Amino acid sequence: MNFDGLFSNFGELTTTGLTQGAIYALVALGYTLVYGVLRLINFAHSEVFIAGAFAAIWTWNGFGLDQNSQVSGVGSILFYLLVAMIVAAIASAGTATVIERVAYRPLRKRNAPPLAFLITAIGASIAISEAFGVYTRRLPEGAPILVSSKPLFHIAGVPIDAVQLLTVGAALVMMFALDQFINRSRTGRGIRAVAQDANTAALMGVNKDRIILMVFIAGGTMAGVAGLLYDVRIQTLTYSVGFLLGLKAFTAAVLGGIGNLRGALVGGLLLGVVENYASGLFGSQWKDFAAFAVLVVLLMFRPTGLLGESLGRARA
Amino acid sequence: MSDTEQTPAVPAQAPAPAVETVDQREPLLEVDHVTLRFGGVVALNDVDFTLYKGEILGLIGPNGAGKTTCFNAMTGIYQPTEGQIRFRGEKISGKKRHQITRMGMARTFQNIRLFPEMTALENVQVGADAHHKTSVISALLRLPRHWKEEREGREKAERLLEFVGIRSRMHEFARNLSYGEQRRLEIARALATDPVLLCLDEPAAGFNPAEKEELLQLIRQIRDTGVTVLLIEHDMRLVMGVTDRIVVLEFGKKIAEGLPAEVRDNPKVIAAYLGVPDDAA
Amino acid sequence: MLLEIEDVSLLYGRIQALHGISLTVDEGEIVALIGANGAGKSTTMRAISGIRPVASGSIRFAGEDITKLRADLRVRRGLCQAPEGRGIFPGMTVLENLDMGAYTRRDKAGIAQDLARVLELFPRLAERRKQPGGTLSGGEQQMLAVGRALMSRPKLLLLDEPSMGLAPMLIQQIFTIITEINQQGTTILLVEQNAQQALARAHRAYVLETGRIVKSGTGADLLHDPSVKEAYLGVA
Amino acid sequence: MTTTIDPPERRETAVDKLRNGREAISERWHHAPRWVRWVLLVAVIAFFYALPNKEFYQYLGPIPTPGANFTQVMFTVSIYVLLAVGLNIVVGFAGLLDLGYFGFFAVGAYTVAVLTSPSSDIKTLWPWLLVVPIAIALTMVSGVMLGTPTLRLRGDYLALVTLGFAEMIRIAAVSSEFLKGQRGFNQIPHPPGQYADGRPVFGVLDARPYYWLVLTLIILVVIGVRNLTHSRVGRAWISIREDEDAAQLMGVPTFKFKLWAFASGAAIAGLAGALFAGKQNFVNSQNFELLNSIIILAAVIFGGSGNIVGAIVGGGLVAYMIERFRGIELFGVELYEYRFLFFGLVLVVMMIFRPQGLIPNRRRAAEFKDRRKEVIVGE
Amino acid sequence: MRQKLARVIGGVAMLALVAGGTACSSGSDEEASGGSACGSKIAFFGALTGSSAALGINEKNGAKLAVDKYNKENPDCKVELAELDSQGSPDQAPGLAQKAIDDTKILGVVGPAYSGESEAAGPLFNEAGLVTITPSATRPSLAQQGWKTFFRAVGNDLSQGPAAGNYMKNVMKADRVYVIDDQSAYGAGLADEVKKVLGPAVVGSDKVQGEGKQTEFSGVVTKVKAANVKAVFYGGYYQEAGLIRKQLTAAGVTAPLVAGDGVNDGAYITSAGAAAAEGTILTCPCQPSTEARGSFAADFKALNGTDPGTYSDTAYDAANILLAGIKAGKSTRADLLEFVKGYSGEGVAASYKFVEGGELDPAQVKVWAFKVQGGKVVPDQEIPKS
Repeated sequence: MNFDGLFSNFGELTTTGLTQGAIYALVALGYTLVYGVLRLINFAHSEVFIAGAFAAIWTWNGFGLDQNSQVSGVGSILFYLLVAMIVAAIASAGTATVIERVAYRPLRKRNAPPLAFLITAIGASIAISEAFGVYTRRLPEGAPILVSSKPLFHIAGVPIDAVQLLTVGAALVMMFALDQFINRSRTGRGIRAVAQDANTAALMGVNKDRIILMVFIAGGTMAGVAGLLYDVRIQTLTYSVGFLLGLKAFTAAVLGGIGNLRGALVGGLLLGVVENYASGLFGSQWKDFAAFAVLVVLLMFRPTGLLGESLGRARA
Repeated sequence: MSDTEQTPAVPAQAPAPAVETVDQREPLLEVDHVTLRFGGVVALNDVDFTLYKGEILGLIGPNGAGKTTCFNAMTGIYQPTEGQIRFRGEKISGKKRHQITRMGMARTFQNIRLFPEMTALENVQVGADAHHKTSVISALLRLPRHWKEEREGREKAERLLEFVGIRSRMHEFARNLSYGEQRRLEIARALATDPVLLCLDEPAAGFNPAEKEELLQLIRQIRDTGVTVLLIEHDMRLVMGVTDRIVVLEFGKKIAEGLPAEVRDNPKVIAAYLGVPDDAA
Repeated sequence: MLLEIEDVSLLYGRIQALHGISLTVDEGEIVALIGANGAGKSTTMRAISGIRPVASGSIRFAGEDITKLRADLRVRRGLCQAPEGRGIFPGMTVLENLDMGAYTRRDKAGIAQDLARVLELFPRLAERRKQPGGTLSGGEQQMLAVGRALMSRPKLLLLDEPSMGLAPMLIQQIFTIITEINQQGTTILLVEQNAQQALARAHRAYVLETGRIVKSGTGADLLHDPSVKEAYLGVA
Repeated sequence: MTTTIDPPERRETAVDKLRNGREAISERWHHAPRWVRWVLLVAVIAFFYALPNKEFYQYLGPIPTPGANFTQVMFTVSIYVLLAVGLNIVVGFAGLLDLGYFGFFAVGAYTVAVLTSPSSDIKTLWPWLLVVPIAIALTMVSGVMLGTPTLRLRGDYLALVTLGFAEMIRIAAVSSEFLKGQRGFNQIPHPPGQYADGRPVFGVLDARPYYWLVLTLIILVVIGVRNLTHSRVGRAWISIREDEDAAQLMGVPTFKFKLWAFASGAAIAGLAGALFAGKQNFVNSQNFELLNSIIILAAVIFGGSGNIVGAIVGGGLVAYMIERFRGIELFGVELYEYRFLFFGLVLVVMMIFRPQGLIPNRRRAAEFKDRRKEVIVGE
Repeated sequence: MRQKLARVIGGVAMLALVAGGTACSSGSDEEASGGSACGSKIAFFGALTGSSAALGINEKNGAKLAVDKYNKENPDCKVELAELDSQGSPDQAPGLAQKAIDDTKILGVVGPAYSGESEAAGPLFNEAGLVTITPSATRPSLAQQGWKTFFRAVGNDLSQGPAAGNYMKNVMKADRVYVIDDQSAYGAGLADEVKKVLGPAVVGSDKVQGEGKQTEFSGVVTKVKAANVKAVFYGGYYQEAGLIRKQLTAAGVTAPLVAGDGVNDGAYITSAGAAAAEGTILTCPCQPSTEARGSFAADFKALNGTDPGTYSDTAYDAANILLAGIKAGKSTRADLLEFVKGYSGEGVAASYKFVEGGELDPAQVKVWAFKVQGGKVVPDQEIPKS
């Protein structure tokens, strides 16, 4: 235990935690949405995230940018970010769609038991992750440094940089957009209806298959943006990082109350902060241990999470 | 759950003279002013009655009246918000379900809940195992106790399957049995736990008149073996035909209690069941 | 003939719940389906609305064979069910629930008109329009379920036990509204346990027993049929 | 859009034929006279005892693995089979989804390592045989310790907690000083025994004695598991899997039996871990990747969960196929690199077309068939 | 499926695989004339796939170059290189070791590449009397297990760690150092030695997860940044080192990274980015490219299409030692073992002579510091022993 390590870096640990947590939260949304509607832990969602993250890097590569490139000018930075974000969101949503079409829908058509869904999800996750691994020869791919992480200003002595602002800001904007979509749009209402009572929703004329597809697309889009933010922040990507990040994002979803959109945000930020504190307190090698300990303790004592379960039950 | 907010107050007491006579008998299950709330909804409202040893008690009421809720409270699945339920003089709440079963209470389910991928025989054996003591060690090493209990359980299971009339189907998987056979199997499985009190939750649902008649006989036979029976049922013919006493629930409240004939003529019960005709409103 | 069901059988696992049910509903009618618990009333409804597959037989609606049509597409063709146990979306407000009823519709003006009509029919719902459905009382939920079904402007409205768990006063009210809806031009197929009320209101009725139709006739006939009374009260 | 239930049924006619064929074989097996079954069983067991001998397997055509020593591979395969048999108790019989099963294997192996290796901090240097029961007991205890708080959870949540625990064990193994992380423990003693000429039976070079030892233990464990499943205990497990509430109300102390399932499964994994450590001579944190847990679970389901033979076949086949890919080249691509890609795809395809596994429990097969019939119209 | 697949049993060479990705074929099966050692094989043992493969591929290519050269010089007495892909995992190692032992044509092994797999495979090689020369397993204890067949073509962690420490202390004059390791046998071993040398100058230390398991080092970066150090030491391999360097730079930490030979690879600069990697100090118990290295780098590139990486040279040397024995007519494992034991000669990376336990003669171990400059690793200076 190293209390000094925790307290002397408390501010920095908090801000890094929040930044990391914002990415967890975005990925957590995908878990939460799918779970809310299908009562299924979409294990393959981590690979949806990875697809977006690779898509963003490859987009930049397409523009001739590699890990050694320096980009200047706010305009071109924004351009590269925006294009990569769109590509990443499309790639992730596309991957999610494929997973739902190829892996899950046939199971639903066969009325398969929940165990089959879980195994399929694991299988899909391994297959996609390995496909990226083989394609990238299991080597890391570097992203250009688009956003500087030099401190912009200080809050109470804690430096805040543009990457942190971008990550947290983008995550909040995406969450707000999703929240509006779920609570205001007709499709969003359909999603909530299916989540609350699929049979009755069908009796109202809601096409469940279409709603499920929309859920995967919405979750995928969020994961794609998360992938882009991950690239901007970490600047390197390996095919295998999805698994752990996905597991933590799921933990975040459970922490906030799975099925609960705002819970995902709270859970993500909280988990990011907690694991950073743990790495300050016990050493970085125990960071993941802390995250899993949170998952285990939480599931044992409060499986409904902090904000309670279910999509829409508590007004999303 | 039932709607109580706008229910006109119905007096809960419906004293029947017969109650005086059975009062002499030994109480087996006492539902003592039980109230049960889920969130804001009051599912049971001060329900109070007693089940005596050796009788067949019918618990009836229209759909949504709280019968199954009451039943679940009596079998220890729900904890009452107020009041308590005593079985053989002991408070039920706080006991584990398998302990309650070992105390001598067994039940069947409204929507049949067998172990579909076990044979009929195995299903009944699970019930018989409630009083067995074979541990993992003795099963692993096939110690004498394993053989003894296995033989005993199997004999008991076959006897009970014979009793409910489906012995010839004992090697079938439960899921392959017909609806009627599944109902019977459930009863056999419950009886295998050596109950003092057998709770039947709508055992006649989905039966045709002939099957109902057979069920009625079966229930009587069970009572004749000394088992007390609590019967939740919709089919009035069956209830009237087999029960010694009836408790009627509506909106989570007891609206009547007494002998079948009395209950049948109770205008409140008729209203609850057939609905009030237009002109009466 | 608006709805025509011919020889429909339905399985739950290996258990046969319906044994060749045949019934018809004409335009403008109220048809009641009565029977004891487990007789197959709600199962019949599920087969009609499409949330359970039928094993054999056919269902025709407005001249079209809909036996294998998906549930939500049946709604689009004008067949709407207020499900048993009300099926209120607990996390949605009363208004959102009502909006869900109009999910398949795009005519904003028509929806607004129907909303006004429903709120007029059920003034309680108007009072509680912003309240989440889960917090309503049983009677209010029942009204909401019926109102929501009306929002789809159905040709045929399927009502599954609208009186379940309601106090007599409310039962009265619900049935009055049902009659009213029917008089405004909606055909209704009604599953009820409250035989007295259902038979009094229905033009025609069917009696179900163990997955078979054992009796049919006009509501008035059945209302005075002693065997029906016996089935319910055990009165000889 | 108006899809119906017909097309999938039509599509499956070919599959159906195959399935019928297999069912016919299984029918024939179940109706064969007792002695025929015994003879066949003995023949199969004899085959597997003979398998690691080069004099025998060199005639088996494509079966021996080209990329690694076949006997060594067979040892690995046998360890996976043992693990699959153990996990089958937990997942197949009691219906508890355990994604961290390999963690128990790690506990078993580490117990042996810590108590026997000279590089361990406590320097007990006990002989292998003495430590095996300790390893099994400790693994059981760890199973109970993990089970007690978590077995209240059901389904997916239990899967995640167990996964989390396994990952915590791994991180602890990597990061704690006591467990030596990647440096590991070396010079773990082998099982005892000497030939007449003084050579140890369980030497370094010849993996056959280890394989035979594991094979013998598998047979014993299978007999034990069979005894359990044909008893009050097994009935309790299956009833919990089928309907936990009903089981409770029928007087089954569900928690106790779930704990027993967890503990028995863990004990078998602990035994496997102890055997592995004794053979391998060296244990470090690299031996316990999370993927292994997933592979074992997939193997059990692949083979047919709830069926001992299915679990054996699943565990054996999965471990074998992964090794079989080694050294095979197709269109200039080393297939070994793609083995997990294929593995993932096989899982997906399998769950769609044969969710009950290769050799399903007869009961399970019926369930899946029934479920398919209940597909909702048009969905 | 089985019949149609081109089966590559360990003995068939697959030289073309890496070069062009085409099918295996170019191995010649013709029985060479001449000495009885002709037509025999040496094996390479290490990770060729999986997350730790890059190092193994470097080494395999080095060994391949040696065999290639040998076969060109001795066209009538060829030697084959067998490849054994362990993925760096100890539980695969015994099966592969036995595979090598079973193949009686294999007279010697270059490898195993990592310390963990060496632990698991060592006893088998020892029992079988098959000589192994590892180009990269630097864990000290490997030499202390009494294996007769173990030889190490590099200095162990005990030689490199103190050197790195001394460099920081004496050359960089770093009075505040942060030490990170990846908890691997190699990385933690180095870090421990560095800590011993630097003593109180180490103001903080942290551990991360290696083998590609961790890519997000914000926790460490935060601590390093707060510690305000003059140098950061990393014990581990290039993959994590690149990420850590990149994230340190991004966070504004300018203190140079010092790391061992596990990071001395072109892939480090790729993953960190040239700008961030600039100024990194890499130690290596090897000499810089002098005349002695001759055309090694050029030949390597010509054969494999890539620049030599970490340990490509030591693997090349290790293979050459075995090949020298074969050339000298040592046609049995026992003979070759004896030959290696008594070997003394020059390689491209160092001079070789083995002492007790198979360690490289400490007198031969020279530790050099290299520096990343302009996107390339250039020699800086030899680090004096203590």
